[in-house]
Amino acid sequence: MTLVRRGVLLLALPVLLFAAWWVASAGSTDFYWPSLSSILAAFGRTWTWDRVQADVLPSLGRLLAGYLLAVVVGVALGAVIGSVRWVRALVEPLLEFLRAIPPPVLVPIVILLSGIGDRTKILVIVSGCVWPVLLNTVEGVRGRDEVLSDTCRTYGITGPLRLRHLVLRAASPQIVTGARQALPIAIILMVISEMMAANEGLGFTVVQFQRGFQIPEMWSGVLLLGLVGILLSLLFRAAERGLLGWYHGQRAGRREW
Amino acid sequence: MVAVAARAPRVTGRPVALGVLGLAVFALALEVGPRAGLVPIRYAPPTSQILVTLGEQVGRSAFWVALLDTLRTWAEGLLIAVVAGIVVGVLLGSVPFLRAATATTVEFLRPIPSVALIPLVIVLYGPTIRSTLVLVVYAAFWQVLIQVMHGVADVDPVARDTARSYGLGAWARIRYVVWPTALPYVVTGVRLATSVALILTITGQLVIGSPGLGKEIDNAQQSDAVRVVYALILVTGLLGVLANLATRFVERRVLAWHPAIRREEVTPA
Amino acid sequence: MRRTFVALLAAAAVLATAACGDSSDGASDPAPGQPDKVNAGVIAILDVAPIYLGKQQGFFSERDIDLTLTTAQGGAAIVPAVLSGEYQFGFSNSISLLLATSQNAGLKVVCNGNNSTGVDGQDFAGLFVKADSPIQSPKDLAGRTVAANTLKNIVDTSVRASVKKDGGDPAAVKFVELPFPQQVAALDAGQVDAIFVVEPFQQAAVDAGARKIASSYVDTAPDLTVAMYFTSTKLLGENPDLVARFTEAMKESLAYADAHSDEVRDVIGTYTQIAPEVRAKMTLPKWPTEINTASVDALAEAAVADGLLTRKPDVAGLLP
Amino acid sequence: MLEVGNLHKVYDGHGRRVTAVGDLTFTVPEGQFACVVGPSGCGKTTLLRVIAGLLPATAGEVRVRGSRVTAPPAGLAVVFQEYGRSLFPWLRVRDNVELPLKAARMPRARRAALAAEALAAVGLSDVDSAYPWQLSGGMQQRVAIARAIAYQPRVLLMDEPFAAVDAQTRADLEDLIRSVWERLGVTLLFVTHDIDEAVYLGQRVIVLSAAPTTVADDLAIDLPAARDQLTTRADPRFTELRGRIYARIQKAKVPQAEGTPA
Repeated sequence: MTLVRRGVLLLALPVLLFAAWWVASAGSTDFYWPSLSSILAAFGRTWTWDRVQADVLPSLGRLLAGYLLAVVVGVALGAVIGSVRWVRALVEPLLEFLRAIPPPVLVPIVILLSGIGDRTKILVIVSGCVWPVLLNTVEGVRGRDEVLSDTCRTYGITGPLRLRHLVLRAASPQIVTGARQALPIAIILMVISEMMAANEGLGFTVVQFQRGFQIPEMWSGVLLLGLVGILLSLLFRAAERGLLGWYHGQRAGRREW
Repeated sequence: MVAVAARAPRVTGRPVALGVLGLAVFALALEVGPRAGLVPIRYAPPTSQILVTLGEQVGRSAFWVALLDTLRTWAEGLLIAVVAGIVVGVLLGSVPFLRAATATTVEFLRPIPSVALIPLVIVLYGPTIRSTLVLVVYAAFWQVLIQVMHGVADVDPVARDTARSYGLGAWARIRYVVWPTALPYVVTGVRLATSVALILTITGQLVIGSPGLGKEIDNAQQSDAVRVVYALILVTGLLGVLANLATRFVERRVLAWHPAIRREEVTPA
Repeated sequence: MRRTFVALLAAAAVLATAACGDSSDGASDPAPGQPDKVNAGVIAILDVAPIYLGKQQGFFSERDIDLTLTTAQGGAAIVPAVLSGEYQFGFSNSISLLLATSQNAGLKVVCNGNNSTGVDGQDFAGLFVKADSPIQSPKDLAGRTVAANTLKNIVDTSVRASVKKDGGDPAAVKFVELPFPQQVAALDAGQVDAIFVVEPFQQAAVDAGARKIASSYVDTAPDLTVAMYFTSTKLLGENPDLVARFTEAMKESLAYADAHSDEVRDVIGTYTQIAPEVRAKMTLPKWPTEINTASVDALAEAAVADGLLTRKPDVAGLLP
Repeated sequence: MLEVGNLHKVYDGHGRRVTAVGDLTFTVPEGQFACVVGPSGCGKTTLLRVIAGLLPATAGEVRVRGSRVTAPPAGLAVVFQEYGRSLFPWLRVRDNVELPLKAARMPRARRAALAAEALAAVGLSDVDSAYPWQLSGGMQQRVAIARAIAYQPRVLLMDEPFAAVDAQTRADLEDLIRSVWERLGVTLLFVTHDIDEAVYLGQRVIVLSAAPTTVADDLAIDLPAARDQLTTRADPRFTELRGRIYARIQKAKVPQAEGTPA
């Protein structure tokens, strides 16, 4: 496929959609459906650099802290639960129950336990993101290759070396799947944790615009939220390519034979 | 990423007892914690009080109406998401041109958090079931679509060529080659979609106010009825567990022939 | 036309979802002789007891109005629903309505909602601090944090009024947003220095031993109109008769509620989960039939002074 | 040296009791190249896994260099049939070979030397920085063999190592393992289903019966020590030995009157 054709294919539909939205909302007088042009104008006006510093960066900081903490906790617990059979039997039903509780419902409880500062918002993010990572790690650790674990036993590979190479690296494709599933949840919880107990943040600002009936600004916030989501998923894809280079190579390799 | 059907735990005597023990210890901790003053009892009622309140709630007709609204929103949203996800997934997955043309759009819309849709749905449908339905469908749809596209992409070229060489038409190829290969992915997609759908259902009701358990929880919060809040949270948790058991049951039934499940039975203890 | 325009946009924005576009169940034009099907958006708090009582007493059905009451999250969900025609009437606090008018959202108040009791220390809402807190009166709040259920809204405006009235510097008070249900616990745990709660949370604060240092609604303006019922200018233009009938029924409900506080306490039990013993002890707001225009004006000025609004909105245009 | 005494192994999974090994007794003296061959499904792999300490015996015992085997013994290496799955896909070839030495806390310089020497021995010096999945099946098995060599075992177990490679690669690997055995002087137990391979490689061939497995035959291979694919396989003695083992296995395949189903 020539470069031009691929370029057209990649951009055609998004541009088309954007244009459709622009035309459809051009002359809109509806209070809650401002024209796309006024939204974009509001975007420039609202998201100045100092507002980004005041609201967007703290939100992203909390998002990152919560997300990374959730991954670390999820992998650590997952490795233990996946390796020790009776531990898995003991905690699995409990985990299924805790996983099923929608995180937004937990926000008041987390506020009760840890106050109203950033720590609470980070804990809310962790409370939602830890599950996909944990459960996928358990699956990854449980599903490791028999022959590889026999090899380790035969060659006396135990302890930290075994943990790193057999337990974690073997499970890494599954762990990454869990981490990818956790990303959108982190964004959602970032916003929801700011809807309930905050005085700054991206989610908080969007809600404030909505309550203050500043509709174009509100839509610009929603647009920014979407862009943040896209940016984070691109960053994740890059990190994944680095982390799982070997895995993609292996799968592609196997396909050619 | 091959998300092959998760291995369903084999339920034999001992692990079940351990599992129940795990839950019992957790319940006991929630009973002792507040009474011992670790947490202010006024805002974190012990398990016994929660269960008593749950008993009262079950007596209220409004509870059952809310439960039915929740189940209906959840089931309806899940059904639309699964059907749409499979149809669009197979379509985009098998036609290379379509897949390439829509790749960026899928990547553009997918990461947009469904929460960003809340202002949109409120304007469109207000605090009605349909608002939360849109949220649920939006979030659950991507889970199914991505898995189905993975599944269709995972079709072994050798199998596809064999089918073509035996003159199987497009529809027959989908029926006998694409579908069986994609099935484990579809099932994984449905399993993921089920849990996401429940979470978005309750969240939508909580934040927008569409009728259902989520709204009952918010209503209880606004009425400072702390025990009712915890009782209803317990119900949402139980709903999640039941949903998970149901999807695992369906998974074992539908994928009985699949190696991941089959290998599960053959390997000696 | 607008309906199809909105549905088209939804389809574009929500590309992959099958947004079922069958016509929404707004108020269809009633066949002659049939009562008007009316949907009103309210919040499940005690302020709206009169409309529930009015429906119970049949004040609306007498006037050919088949009223359905739907509870929503807050003003943020009700206003758009009224503007889009999903609801015909809504309930919202005065500041939100002033904010909406300043953005010319096309809203029109139809009648009064509820007022403060006007009696200092005996209002249905109050500013509380911990029993052993050094803060004795509102002016001591300078440099302290106060919890408000929504920022840049009626609560922080009223608390600033209390601080000003007590000779303190309102700008020095720091507000943090915290929903009512979490405020008493946050005060107990010392995460905030003061909280402003309405019933039934005022009872929770009293039970927790908190000390009331001001009734900010009373300080803001005498007999302050805290909230009002409203409709969209569109509906008012298309069906003034329906609006008039609704207003009459609403006024009758307000008068009835003001006179029958026991029935009010019972009806509150039907649409909230507030425990009976709490309902019995709660201080009820006042439900005068006429809007206290002076108080709404005072609120508008306070909102401009506190920076919620750049310039004073057309209060007369908003009120009936 | 390797002693197997009255080894008995039964699998009972899901209410089905399968007797994988009936009653096996044999000894492999120090430095001997012993092959084990038998009908498919006669528990060859189970035998090897029990000797390697990966699987507990139901009855009887295994002794490696005098000490009883309850867990994978030191100084014993195994080369598995599924070479692709026994290598770490996220480690380069060099690191795969070095990992067991790292686990034995060997200093870095010594590890590197041993790994380089082992890779040279199997002719893979130039691909040491590649990933296993970038190599062909034969080359991957060479990496597994190199890993075993670098480990400097006293006993080497090989479980049908060349079953999954094409015929030409198999011939090269057979000659490679012969030369490695001669150089290391290691005691080697080579399990295979290919009778020709057993006779070509081994100093001795142990023939197993169908399940429940017992030793059906145990014969010495008196072919000349220097073996090569052409002359050795053309030697009439080779064909005679091969014919005898083949007949013995056909007879063993017929289930005895009262035997449990295979």
